[in-house]
Amino acid sequence: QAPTEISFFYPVAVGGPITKYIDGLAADFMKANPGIKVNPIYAGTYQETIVKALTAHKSGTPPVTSVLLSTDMFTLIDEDAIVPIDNFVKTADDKAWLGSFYKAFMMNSQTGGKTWGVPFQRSTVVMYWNKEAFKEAGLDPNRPPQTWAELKDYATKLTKKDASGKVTQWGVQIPSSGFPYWLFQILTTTNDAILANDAGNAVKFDDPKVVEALQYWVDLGKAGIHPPGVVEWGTTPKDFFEKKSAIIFTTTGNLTNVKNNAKFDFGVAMIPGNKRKGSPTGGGNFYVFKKATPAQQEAAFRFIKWITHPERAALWSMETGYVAVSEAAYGTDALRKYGRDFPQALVARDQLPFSVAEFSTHDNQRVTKALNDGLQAALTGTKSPAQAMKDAQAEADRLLRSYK
Amino acid sequence: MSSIQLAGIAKAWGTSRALEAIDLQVDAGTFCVLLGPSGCGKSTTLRIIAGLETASAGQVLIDGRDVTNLPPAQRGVAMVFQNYALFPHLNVRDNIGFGLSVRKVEKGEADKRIAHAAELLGLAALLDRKPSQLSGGQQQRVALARALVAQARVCLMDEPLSNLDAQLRQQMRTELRELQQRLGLTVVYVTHDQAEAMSMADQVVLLNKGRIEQAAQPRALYAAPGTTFAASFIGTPAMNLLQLDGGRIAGSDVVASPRAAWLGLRPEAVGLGGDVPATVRSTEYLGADLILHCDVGTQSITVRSSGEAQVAAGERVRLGWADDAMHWFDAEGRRLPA
Amino acid sequence: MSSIQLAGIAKAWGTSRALEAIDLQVDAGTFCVLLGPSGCGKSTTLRIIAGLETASAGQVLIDGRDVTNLPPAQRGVAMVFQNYALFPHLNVRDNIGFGLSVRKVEKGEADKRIAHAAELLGLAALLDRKPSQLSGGQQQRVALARALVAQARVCLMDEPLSNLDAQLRQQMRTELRELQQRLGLTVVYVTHDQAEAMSMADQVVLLNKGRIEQAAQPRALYAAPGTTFAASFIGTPAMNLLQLDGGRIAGSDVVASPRAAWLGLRPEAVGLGGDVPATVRSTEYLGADLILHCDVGTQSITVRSSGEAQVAAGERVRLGWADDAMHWFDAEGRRLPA
Amino acid sequence: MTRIYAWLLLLPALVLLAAFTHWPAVSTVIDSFFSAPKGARKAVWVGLDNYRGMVEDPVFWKAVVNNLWFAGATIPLSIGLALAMALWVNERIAGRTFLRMAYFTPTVLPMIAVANIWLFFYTPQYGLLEQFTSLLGLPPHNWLGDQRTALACITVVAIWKEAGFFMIFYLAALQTLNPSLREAAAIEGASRWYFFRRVQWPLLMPTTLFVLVNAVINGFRMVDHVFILTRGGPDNASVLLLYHLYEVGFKFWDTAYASAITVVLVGVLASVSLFQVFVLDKRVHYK
Amino acid sequence: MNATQRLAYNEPTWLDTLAAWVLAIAWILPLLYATWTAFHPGEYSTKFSLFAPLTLDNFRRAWEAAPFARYFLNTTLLVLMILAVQLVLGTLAAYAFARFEFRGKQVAFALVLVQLMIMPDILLVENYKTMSRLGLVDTLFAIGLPYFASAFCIFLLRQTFLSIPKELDEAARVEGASAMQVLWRIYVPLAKPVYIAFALVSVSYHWNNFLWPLIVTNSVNARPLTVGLQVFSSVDQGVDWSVITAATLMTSAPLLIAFLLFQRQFVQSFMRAGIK
Ligand SMILES: Nc1ncnc2c1ncn2[C@@H]1O[C@H](COP(=O)(O)OP(=O)(O)OP(=O)(O)O)[C@@H](O)[C@H]1O
Ligand SMILES: Nc1ncnc2c1ncn2[C@@H]1O[C@H](COP(=O)(O)OP(=O)(O)OP(=O)(O)O)[C@@H](O)[C@H]1O
Ligand SMILES: [Mg+2]
Ligand SMILES: [Mg+2]
Repeated sequence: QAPTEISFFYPVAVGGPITKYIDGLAADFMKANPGIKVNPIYAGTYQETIVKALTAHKSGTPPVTSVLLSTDMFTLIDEDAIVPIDNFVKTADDKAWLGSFYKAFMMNSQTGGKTWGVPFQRSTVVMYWNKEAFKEAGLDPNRPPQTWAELKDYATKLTKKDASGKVTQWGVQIPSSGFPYWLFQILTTTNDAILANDAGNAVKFDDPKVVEALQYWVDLGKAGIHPPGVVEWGTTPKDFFEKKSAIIFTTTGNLTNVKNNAKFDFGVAMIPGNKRKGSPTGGGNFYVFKKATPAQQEAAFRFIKWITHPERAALWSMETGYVAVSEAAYGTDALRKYGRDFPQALVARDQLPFSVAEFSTHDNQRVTKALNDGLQAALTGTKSPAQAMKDAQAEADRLLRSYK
Repeated sequence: MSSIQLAGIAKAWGTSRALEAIDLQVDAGTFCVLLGPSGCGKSTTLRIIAGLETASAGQVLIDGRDVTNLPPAQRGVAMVFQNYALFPHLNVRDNIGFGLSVRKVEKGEADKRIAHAAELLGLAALLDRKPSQLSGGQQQRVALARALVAQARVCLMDEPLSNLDAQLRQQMRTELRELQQRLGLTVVYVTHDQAEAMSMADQVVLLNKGRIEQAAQPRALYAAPGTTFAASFIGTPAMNLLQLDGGRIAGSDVVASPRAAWLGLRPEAVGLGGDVPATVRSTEYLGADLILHCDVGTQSITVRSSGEAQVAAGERVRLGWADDAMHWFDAEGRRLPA
Repeated sequence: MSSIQLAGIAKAWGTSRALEAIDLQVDAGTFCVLLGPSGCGKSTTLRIIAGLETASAGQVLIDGRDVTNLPPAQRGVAMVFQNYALFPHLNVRDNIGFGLSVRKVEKGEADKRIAHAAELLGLAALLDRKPSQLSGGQQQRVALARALVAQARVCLMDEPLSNLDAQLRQQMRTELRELQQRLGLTVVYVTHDQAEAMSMADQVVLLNKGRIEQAAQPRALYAAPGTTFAASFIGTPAMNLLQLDGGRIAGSDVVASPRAAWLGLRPEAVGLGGDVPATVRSTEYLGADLILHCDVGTQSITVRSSGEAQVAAGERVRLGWADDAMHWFDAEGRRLPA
Repeated sequence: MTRIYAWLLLLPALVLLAAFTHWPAVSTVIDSFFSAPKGARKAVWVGLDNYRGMVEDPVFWKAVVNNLWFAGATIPLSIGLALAMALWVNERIAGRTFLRMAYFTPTVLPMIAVANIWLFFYTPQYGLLEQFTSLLGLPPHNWLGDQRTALACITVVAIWKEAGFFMIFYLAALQTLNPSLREAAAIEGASRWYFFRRVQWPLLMPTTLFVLVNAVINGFRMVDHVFILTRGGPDNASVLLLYHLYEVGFKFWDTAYASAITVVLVGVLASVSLFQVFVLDKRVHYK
Repeated sequence: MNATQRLAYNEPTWLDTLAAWVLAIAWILPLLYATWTAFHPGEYSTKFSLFAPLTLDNFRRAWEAAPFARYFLNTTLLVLMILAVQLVLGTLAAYAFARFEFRGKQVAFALVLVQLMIMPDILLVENYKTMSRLGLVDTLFAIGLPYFASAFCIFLLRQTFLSIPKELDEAARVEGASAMQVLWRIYVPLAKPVYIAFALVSVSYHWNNFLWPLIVTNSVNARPLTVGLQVFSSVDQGVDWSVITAATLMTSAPLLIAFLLFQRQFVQSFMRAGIK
C-alpha cells in the first residue's frame, strides 16, 4: 500500500538552521511510521506562510497541515479552511495528550468549545535587563523592576546622556513596529484589561484601563527614557547588545540570541506588573486543513501528536529558544539540565500561569491593523492615547459587526 | 545571360504615381543603365524587376518567362544595393557565400565558387575580414562577388558606386564594365550620374517623372538628345540651352534659327575666337580644362576651353561654333530636325 | 578677414604620428584647400586650427596672435563639419542663430543677421523647417549660414560637400567660392577630391602622410607637380607616369630622357597621330571626351581624346605629345628641371 | 499568406500573454464587482460596493497620497541622478569604470536582502546615518519610526535602486549622439550647461520618455523594501498602493476589494503608458 | 600635456569629479557595508575598526541556514530557462511586428504593451489559480511561465529590428533566404548587443524576483535563492546583519562577479543596442 503523503507548511521566525531540524524531525517520524510520508515545506515568514496556505486553499490544493500563527485561528475558521483537532481525539491517550498543554497556550487554540490548533512553536514576551548598566546606575543588578512605577523609576536612572544632552543609553525600550499590539498587551494585561473576548467578535480598545496602559507607554517616551517614535522590532536586540537600551521587552525566542551576543551579564524576568502580573503568549500552532482526505488528516494528527511529544518538545525548545508547550516537556531530563545551567530559560515557563491569549479576533488582520495604527499614532504623537483608542475601537466595531 | 522585358509596368503608392506604363527591352548580355534625377522612379523600376516591389500593373518577363508574381529568390536575379547591404556580422567569405549556404549548395562546390569570385575581384586576401574593416571599394567588390557567385542570369545594381569617392568610382566603373563583358552578364544599373551612365552603358534609359524620356545608346543620346531634358541632363558641364527670341539669341543680335525656341550648344563645341561677342562672368580651373561662364545677351553660355588658356572673369571674348554643333528644340522642348 | 599661420605643428596620438612639423601660411581673404588622401592628416590640421585638438608641438597664429592654447570659442573661427553637425531638434533659424544666442547677441541684431545670412544662401523660405526636412544641399547651406552669422574672421570647412551628389556638389562649389570672395573670408577647406581643390583654391596644400608635399596655386601645381605623388594625385584622368628603363619607356623603343626615372604625361597632352605606336586596351566614352587606355611597351598611357573620335579596344594607334608636355622625375619621385 | 505567417509568429507570445496577463486582468475586473468569497459563503454580485468601500477607506486615500509623493519624488530624482551619472561617466572622468560599476550595483542586488542593510543605515543611534549626522552635530532622529520621515526614507531607497538602471539607458543614448554636435557648440562658445540645456537634453527626450514611463510604473510597483523597512507604518505614514493592495488581498483576504484596487492601479498605469506610446512618442521624434 | 593645454570644451571639472565620486561612494555603500559586515564577527556589524578580526563564520552560518546549493542550482536553471524562452518568443513576435504588414498589427502590439504595466506581480491570485489548474504548482516551470512572454523583450527587439536596414533583409531575400532564414541569419546576429543587454536586465530581475516564486513553490526542489534569503529577514530574533550580509553577498555574488567581469561588454551592449 502506498504511504499516505502529507504536506506540511511551516514558517521560520528564528535564526539558525531551522529547516534542517524540521527535516530531521520529519525523517525520524517517517522512520517510526513507515506508512506516512511527511513532506515539510518551508514557506517563509509567518505572513508568507499563511498567504501561501490560504492561496493554496482557495485554489483547492492546500497543505494537509501547517504551522501558522495562533492568531490566525479565526481567519482560518472564517475561510472554512481547517477542521477541529477534536475530530481526531479518540482514545484516552489522545485526550491526555491534548490536556497536557499549558492552559495559556490553549486559550488561542480554542473557541466555541472546540480545539482548532495544537501549540507548537510558542513564545511569550519577557523582560531582558543589562546587569552592568544596573550596577553603573547604582541599582541592584539582581533585582529587576517589579512594577510599572519601578520600571519607570529604574528607567529614569538608567538613561544616560552625553555632554550635548543626547541620549546614549535609553532606560527602557518596547518595540512598536510590525506587531505593536503584541507588545502593547504586556501593558494592558498587567493593567488587568483583556482586549478581545473569547468568541473573537468584540474588542475593548476604549476601555479606560487600555487607554491608561497606552498613556503609560507614551509617557515613557515623553519622559525621555524610552526612544521616541516607533521602535523597530528587528533592531531591538541589537540595541540591547550595543548598550543603547538597558531594559528591553521582547520574545523569549530571543533568549539564545541574547545569550550568544550580549557581551555583558544580563537578566531575564517576568513583565513588571501593575494591577496584576501577566504577558501575552505568541507564536504558532499546528492546524489541519479541511480539504485534505480523511486519511491524510489522520496521518497529520499522528505527526502532530508525535512531534509535540515531551521529548521532542524539549529538544525543539532548546534548539530554537521557543517555550516548551507542556509541563511534561519541562520534566524531561534534557530540559531540566538545560534549566539548571541556564535558569533564564525558565522564566517564560514561570510566567505562563499569568499569561493571556495573544490578541485575536475575526477578520483578525484588519482589526489588528486598526489597533496597530492607533498605537503608532499615539506613539508618534499624532493622536492622544484616548483619541487613538477611540478611533481604533470604532473601526474594530465596524469590522466585527457581521460576526456578532 | 538573359533578356529582360517590361511591359506596361506601372506603380502607384496610394494616389502618388511613381511609374506610368514603362515598356523596356534589355537584351541578353547587355549593360542597361537607368538614369534620371532623384525621385524619377529608377529604384522602383529596378525593385520591380527584382521582385522586391510588386507592380500595380504590367508584366515583367525574364527570358520570356513571366515572373511578375514570383518572389525574388525564384527570379534568378542577383542584386547589388546602393550601400552594398553587406551583412556586418559575417566576414567576407560568408557574405559572398550567403546565398550558396541558404540554397544549401554543397560545401566543396560553394568554396570553389567563392574562391573563384574572390579571385576575380581581387578579394582573395580579404576573405576573413569583416565588412567594417574594408574600404568602400573593397566593400563594393564584396557586394559584387556576392551577386556573382549566385551565377544569376541577371544582375541588378542600384547606384552601387555612389558612396565611393571620385577616384575609386572611376576605377570601379572600368572594372565593373570589364567584368560584365567578360562574364556576359545582363546588367540593369541605376545611377543618377550621367557620366557613369555614358561610360558604362550599352543602352541608357533616361527616366523623368516615372516615364521613359529617351532610351538609346550613349553616343546617340549625346549626339541627338530627344528633348531639352535629355540635352541638359547629359554631359558635363551641361549643354547650353539658349532661349531664342525672334530667331535671335535672346537679348542679343546673334542670329539663330527662326523655327526653334531653344538652341542647344555643348560647352566643348564652343570655341574661343569666333564672331559671337561675349563677356566672361566667371571661370573655373580644372587643370586640364578651364570652364568659362560667359554672357551672350541675356543668355549664359558655358565654354570648355583648355586648362592652359588664360582668361579672367570680366574679360570680353568672342565665341564660335560649328553649324553641326547646333541642336534645335521647340517650345515644348522636343528636338527639331536640323 | 585674418591670416593664419602654422609653425612647426606636429601631432601624435601615443606613438602614432599624424602630423610632423607642418609650416603653413594662409593669407587673409584667401581660399586655402588642404588636399590629400585619406588619413594624411587634413582633418587633424584643421581641428588644430579650430582648437578642437591640441598640437603636440608648434604654434597656431591667427592674425599674428598666438592662439595655440585658447579654447575654440576664443579663436574667432567658424567651422562647417563634414556631416554638417546641425542640431536635429532645432529649426533652421535656431540652428543658424545658435552661436548668437550663446553669445547673447541682442535679439533684433541676431534676427537681422540670421535673415541676412538666410537671404544670402537662399534659405529664407526654409527657416522654420527642421534639418531632417531639408535636402543635403540645403543642410549644407544651413551649416554654412551658421558659420557665417558668427562673422568670424576665419572659416574652416572639413569636406563640407562630400555627402552631396555630383551635380549638387558642382553647384555648391561655385556658390561657396563666390561667397568667400564676396565676403572676403579666409577659408581653410579640407577635401580629398582634387577637382574640388583645383576649382576652388587660391592655394592648394597637398598633404601626404602628415607632411606637406607641395603648397602652391592650382595652376602651378598642375603645371609643375613637385613630386610623382603630386603629379598622380592631381588631374583626372591622372597624369601618366611611365617608368623609364635605360632612357627608354620601359618595354618599348621609345626614347626619352636618360637622366630621369619617370616620364610624366598628362592625358590631355597626348594626342592621336604621333609617332609612338600603342595598342588601345579599353575605351571609356564620356560624351564630350573619349578616354583611351593604351599600352606602350610595358607601360600604360591614358589618353583623353574628343568624344567624337571612333576608336575601339584592340585597335593600334600612334600617339604623340609636345616636348614641353613632358615632366621628369628622379627615382625618388622628385621633379627634375626640364 | 504573409498574414497567417505573421500571426503564427505572434501566436506563442500572445497565447502566453493572454493566459497570464489579459485573462487574469479581465477576471480581476469581474471579481471587483463581486463580494469576496469567504469559507462557505460564495461570491455574490455587489455592483460598485467595492469601489464605494474604496472611496470611504482612509488608508486607501492615505496610500494614494503617499504614492503620489513617493512617485513624485522618485521619478524626477532618479531620472535627474541617472542623467547626471550618465553625463559624468560619458566623459573622460577620473575612475570612469569604477563609477559606472558603482552606479549600476544597486540594480544587481536583491531588494529583499538589501533592504535589511538600509535598515541598518536608518537605525537610530548607531545606524550609519546617525553616526554620520552626529559627526555633523545634528540631533538624533528616529528615521523610520517618525511619521514625517518614514516615507522619505523608503523613497531614498527606491531612488538608490533605480538611478543606476536608468543611467545605462541615458549612457547608451548619449553615446549615439553625434560628437561633432558638441564640437560645433564648442566653436560657438557654448558652455557645458548651455550645451546640455539646448542640445543634449532635447536630444535625449525620447530616452527620457522611455525612462519616464519605466519610472512611473516602478513608482507604483516598487514595494519590496516597504515590507522590511516600515511595513507601511508608522500609522500608515509610508503605506503605498501596491502594499495596501497586498495587505488587503493577502492579509485581510478581501480579494474582491483587492481586485477593485488592482483595477484602479492598472487603469492608472495603462493610461500613462498608452499616453506615451500613442501621443508623446509622436511628438518627440526628430528623425 | 600640461593643464593649460587641455581644451576645456568637454572636460569635466574637478567639481564634477568630486560630486561623481561622492555619489558613487554613496551608491556603493550598501555593498561596502555588506562586505565589511559579512567578513567580520557580529559585534563589528555596527562598529568599524581597522583591527577587526576577519572571519568566514557568517558565510558558514548563512550557508547552513538553508540548502543554498540547491537554491543556486534552481535559480540558475530558472533564469536560464526564462531568458531562453523570452528570447525565442520575443524574437518571433518582434520579427512579426517589425517586418510584416497585417491587419490588427496595431491592436496586437497594444495588447503586448499592456504587459509593461500589468506586471504578473499584481495578478498573483489569478495566476496561482491557473497554475494549480494546470497542475504546475511547485515547479520551476511555473515560476517562469507568466514571464515567458515579455513585453519588454518584444518591444526592445522590435525597435532593434526596425532599425536594421531594410536592404539587408532584401539582399538576403534576393539571395534566396526564406523569412525564417532571414530572421535567424540576419536579424538575430545583428541584434546581439540588444540580446545581451536584455539578458542582463532579465537575469538580474529574475535572479532577484521574490514574491511570485515564494507563492508558487513549495519544495526545496523548486525554490530559488531569494526565497532562501528570506530566512534571514524579519525573524523574531531581530536582524542579524552579519548573516544577512553574508547571505546577500553569497547570493548576489554570481551576478556581481559576472557584471564586474563583463561590465565593459555589458555597457557597450547597451550602447550599441542604442536602447532609447
Ligand atoms: N515606399 C514608398 N511609398 C511611397 N512612395 C514611394 C515609396 N518608395 C518610393 N516612393 C516614391 O516613388 C517615387 C520614385 O521613387 P524611387 O525611389 O524609385 O526614385 P529614384 O529614382 O530611385 O530616386 P533616387 O535617385 O533619389 O534614389 C518617388 O517620388 C518616391 O517618393
Ligand atoms: N583620435 C585619434 N586617435 C588616434 N589616431 C587618430 C585620431 N584621429 C586621427 N587619428 C589618426 O591620425 C591620422 C590622420 O587623421 P585625419 O583624420 O587627420 O586624416 P584625414 O586626412 O582627415 O583623413 P580622411 O580623409 O579619411 O578624413 C590617421 O592616421 C588617423 O588614423
Ligand atoms: Mg533610388
Ligand atoms: Mg578627415
